Amino acid sequence: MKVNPFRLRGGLAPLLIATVLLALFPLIGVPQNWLLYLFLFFIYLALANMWNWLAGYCGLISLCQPAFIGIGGYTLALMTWVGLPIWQGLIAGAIIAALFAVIISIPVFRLSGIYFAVGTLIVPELLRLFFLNWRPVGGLLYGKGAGYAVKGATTIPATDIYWLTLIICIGSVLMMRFILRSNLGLGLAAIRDNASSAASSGINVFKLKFYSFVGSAAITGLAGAAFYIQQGFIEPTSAFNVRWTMVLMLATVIGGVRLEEGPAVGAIIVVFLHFLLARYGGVSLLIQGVILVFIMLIAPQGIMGSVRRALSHRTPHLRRQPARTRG
Amino acid sequence: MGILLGGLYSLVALGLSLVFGVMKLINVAHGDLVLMSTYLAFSMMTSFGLDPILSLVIGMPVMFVIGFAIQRYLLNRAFKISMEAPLIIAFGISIILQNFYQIVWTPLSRGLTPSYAMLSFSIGGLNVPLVYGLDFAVSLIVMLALREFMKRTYVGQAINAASQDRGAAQLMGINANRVYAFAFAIAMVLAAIAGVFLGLTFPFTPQSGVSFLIIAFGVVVLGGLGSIAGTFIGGLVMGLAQTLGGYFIGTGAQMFVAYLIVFIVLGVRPQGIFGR
Amino acid sequence: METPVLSVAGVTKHFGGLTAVKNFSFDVQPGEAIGLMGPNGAGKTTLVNIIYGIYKPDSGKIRFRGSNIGGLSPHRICHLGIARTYQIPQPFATLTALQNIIVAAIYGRGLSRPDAEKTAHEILEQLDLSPKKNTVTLDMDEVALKRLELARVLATRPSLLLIDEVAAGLTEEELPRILEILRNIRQAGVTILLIEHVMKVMTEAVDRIIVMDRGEKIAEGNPGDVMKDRKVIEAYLGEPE
Amino acid sequence: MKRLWHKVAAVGIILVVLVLSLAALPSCKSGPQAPSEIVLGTTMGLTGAAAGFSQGGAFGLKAAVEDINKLGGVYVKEYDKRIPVKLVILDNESDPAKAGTLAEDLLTTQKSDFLVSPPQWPQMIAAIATAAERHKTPFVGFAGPFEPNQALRESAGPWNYTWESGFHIGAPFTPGDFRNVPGYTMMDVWWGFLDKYGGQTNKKVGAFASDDPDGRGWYGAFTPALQGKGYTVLGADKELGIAPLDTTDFTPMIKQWKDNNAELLVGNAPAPWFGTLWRQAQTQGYRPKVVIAEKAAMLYSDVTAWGGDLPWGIAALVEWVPTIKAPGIGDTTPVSLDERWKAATGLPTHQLVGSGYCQVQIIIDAIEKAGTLNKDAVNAALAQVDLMTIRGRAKYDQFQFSGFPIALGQWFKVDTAAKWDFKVISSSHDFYPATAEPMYPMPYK
Repeated sequence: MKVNPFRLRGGLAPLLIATVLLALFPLIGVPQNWLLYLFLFFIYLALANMWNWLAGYCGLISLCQPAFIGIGGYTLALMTWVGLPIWQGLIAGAIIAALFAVIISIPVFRLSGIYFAVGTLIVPELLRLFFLNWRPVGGLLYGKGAGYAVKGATTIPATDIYWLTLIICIGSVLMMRFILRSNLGLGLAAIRDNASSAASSGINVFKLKFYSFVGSAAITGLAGAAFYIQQGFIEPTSAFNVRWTMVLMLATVIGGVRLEEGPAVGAIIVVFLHFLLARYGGVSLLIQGVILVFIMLIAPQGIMGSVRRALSHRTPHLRRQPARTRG
Repeated sequence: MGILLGGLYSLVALGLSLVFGVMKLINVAHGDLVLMSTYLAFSMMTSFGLDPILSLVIGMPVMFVIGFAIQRYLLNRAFKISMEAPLIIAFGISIILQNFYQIVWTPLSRGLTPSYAMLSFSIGGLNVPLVYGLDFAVSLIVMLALREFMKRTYVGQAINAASQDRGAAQLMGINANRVYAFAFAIAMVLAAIAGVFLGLTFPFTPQSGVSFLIIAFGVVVLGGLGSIAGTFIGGLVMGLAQTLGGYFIGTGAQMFVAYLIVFIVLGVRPQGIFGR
Repeated sequence: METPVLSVAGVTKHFGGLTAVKNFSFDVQPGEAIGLMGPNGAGKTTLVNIIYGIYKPDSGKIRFRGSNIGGLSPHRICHLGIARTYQIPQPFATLTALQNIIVAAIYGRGLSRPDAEKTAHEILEQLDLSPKKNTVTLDMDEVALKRLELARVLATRPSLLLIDEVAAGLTEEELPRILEILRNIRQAGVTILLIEHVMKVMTEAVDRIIVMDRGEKIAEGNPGDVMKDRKVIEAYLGEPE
Repeated sequence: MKRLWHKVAAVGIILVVLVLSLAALPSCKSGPQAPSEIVLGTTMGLTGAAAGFSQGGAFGLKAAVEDINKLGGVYVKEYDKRIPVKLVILDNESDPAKAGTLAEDLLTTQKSDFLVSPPQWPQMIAAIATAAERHKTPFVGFAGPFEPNQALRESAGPWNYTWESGFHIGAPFTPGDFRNVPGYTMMDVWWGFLDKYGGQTNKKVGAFASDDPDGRGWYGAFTPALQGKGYTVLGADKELGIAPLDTTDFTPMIKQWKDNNAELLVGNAPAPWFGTLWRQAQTQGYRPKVVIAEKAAMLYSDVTAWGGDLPWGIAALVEWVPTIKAPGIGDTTPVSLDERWKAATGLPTHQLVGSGYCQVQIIIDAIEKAGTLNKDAVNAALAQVDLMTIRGRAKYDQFQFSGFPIALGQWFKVDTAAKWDFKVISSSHDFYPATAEPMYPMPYK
């Protein structure tokens, strides 16, 4: 039930309507703060979708997503420093993040299951330390721990950033839809359910996971770069920070891991907490932590998982998780 | 110097390694739990003037109970849900603890500073801080004690059996859930010791848990997951890499060199240098 | 003489101090059906796992149609035309029966989605699983899962099929049907290596039986002769362990 | 059919939650733009690593807003009435990645008329400045040292709406500026001390800095200046002494300083960073005669956290002390402001209270000068500000930067419960009198 690739064969219409509506928001005088919330929602949703792809559908608990975000952001910032336009920086961010994923896949794909998680956790830290010691352009006052400004970021209107992130976000949603309904999705579902059986059915387990890892890295890098256009400034410690992982996990787990609509619901709640809790400094992250633990224990399938269960008459397979096999 | 510091690192990593070995859980809250002991010692030092090392008499049992409770009431339930649930819950605990420390002890940087924390002795012209020596000695003692414990006591053997194969252990009549809880509690006692000596060696803030965790990860990956001797040697390699990196490339590159080694080892020998 | 479909030559595998398979050799000719039997723990499943690339043999060679397949990964072996079933069915638990087979048809045989769906329906029909095609496999019973296992591997269109127990747990009435299915598979030109405990299936479905005990081959021949072999009887009755 | 129903339900729920969550945020109480209040917005790390730093600045901002509201608010000519001020502070948890979106939130949801900021990290200033520029809203912030912030402004700019204040590390002011006298650059303040005692040392310097904009700005400006004055900075070409923020082991650099007998130890780094360094230096037996630890030794809560006698004799810039002779809003004086801080928190003087307070004084002055709440008019008026604040005279130069007066202080051991007191030991300003004789050499037990 979790992945049922033949489900929802049509149903593009609601998504299309929502997209058009969202795209029109800046033009019809929606309050500016809506655009801000939606901007963050788009970024988080794109990031969470990509994590859901790996953790939910491939069984790869990747803790190195901040690495791709940071690389996307840094590529963008450095491209503006050598005088290239922002859109090129965005694309380069995605490409370099994907290339980096290819490189690190050599060691991390030798690890499986929980070892994979350990291996990937070290990657952002390694990059953080690298960027703390690296100054490719600029003088003494730039680079390394001082970070880089995204040149020209202040001249880009908020509405342009909004549309950009909308495109990235919808792109990630469509991508997930496409993947889940394609042979790739079917293959991933098979691997997730039973890796050895999948291999003996002719599935190249490594190849499918590898494609997913690299693809997810590219979109994550793109979303990261887009985030830093709005931010205007990047430095290593916040770019390669475990807080990003927290956001992705929270969004995916609250909404429902392994569910297509899960990250969307989760991302709404995370954005809501982000702004609401800023007024209650000190307890904000505490509350997020409690929510995470609580949801995981009470409703491990997340909000949408529970909703689906309530709607579905065919409950048994929703309650029972399949036994996961070690890849 | 690096070797002495490495002793401390392996002490921090030991609890993580034990938990991993027994229940195949990466306890991402480990660093924050270590920090709990540091803050307990800090409070006892500032409120009652109790020496940090002596405060372990209280700290160790407290941490034992906390560890038992976390395993019993949170993680045990999580293990039944799915593979990733315990990981995510540990992540949540980590966030909760960090912010809890911040509220209780404020975000300022603190240090455990009894008079001996400033002393040093010299070996061959090198001034070695006394606490570095203590770190190493204590980690060696703890390591040996843990080994004996695992070999000689019933609980130790049960933990060992459960870590080899849960199914087999259950056939032998071992209640795995209980064993898990004990293992976690013992890991927390190790964390308690590590926390106090970390506090004596470095200053700490509510966020320090994350860096402790990452160091511990590096050590565990280097030494091989779940092996006591491996953890010890992994710690030494880590400490040495850090110090040598510092001397040859510059202070900024210290940890980078250490993690790069971790990552390379991971790529070449995923089971760690000394793993099976 | 034709090149054997499968040729196992001097394969040995140790696990720690234990020798699971010891200097084991046999050939399987095209179109043949061979039975592999032996008491529990004799090393039958290990041998299948070695053939299928899950374990690497310590020594010895495995050839498929004359070329060495030792060290290939399972999906490559599948693409060469060897399929296997598991003793305990290993379906894709969250997918439906139909999807289980489609996966194998797409990835194992390289079919397009519509062709795969068509093939899947045919195979389900063939194995009497059509009524359950939209059931999620997590909700299926053991007997149906056994058949689904067979259905899935057939979707990869193997030329050699390794079957690890298909009849266990079936009632007396259900046996003839499974024998018929096996016969149909053979008639389609598939070579079969069958591991089985149910004697009726062994004697009726295979041409030749190889008996294995503690990693070694102790007898080989046609079903009737092997059953009378003294060593075989001893292996089964002599030491219950 | 049931599946389609699932889909519809799922999309429906997403949309409903989306709309509800947007509606629930307090933004939507948007009414007519009656200037019933002037909203000043800021985001800072009230929790997390920057919290100790922000605490004082936030108090200063709040105190100034209380003071102006006690007078009925800011007089705005356009409406011919006093309009009260509301201060909104959003906590970014010391996470620069959060600062950007929260700064946007200040302008969109909170409807801030103007942005302010107490002293905080350059990354946070950059985040607020970026939002200010996008929304063409004046931003009055305390940036700390001029050089790294100017570098940031040059690369990230244009920041036409950002007005920063602080002090210069070494860069000269423009000719004719009233600040072209002693007591306005960090170097100058240091020379006042070093010229007196430096000659008694071997002039060998161990220089340290954290690897962040502040630290790099300092290192880049100071090491050449020190060398120009005949000092030897050990390993300056190899950037010896610069280390990342989370460094735990400083022994390589300490060993070099000790082996080469550097009698002066000077630098710029956050408190925990320097606390670790200094503690390791003590266990290594490195005992320089002069220690100046900029930024690290600024706050009482920071230096006490080092423990032991470690703060004793360490010198740093005086940003603000209650002994300064300068005006607050209404009848507030530096001393009364300091008393309020002590009463509210139970802590000794926090130097950044004044730096926070003066930001509100500046924006009020600009609003009154402009006579309107129009953002561009106020932005133009900011260029005209020339005001005596509680932190000294505020006047922006062509870089939109206002350098404030500074002096040098040192940590003294005292018999009060607080144990440590920061006293002014060297000053060129008559309104900033020295209150103690310098300790030289460094006292050690």
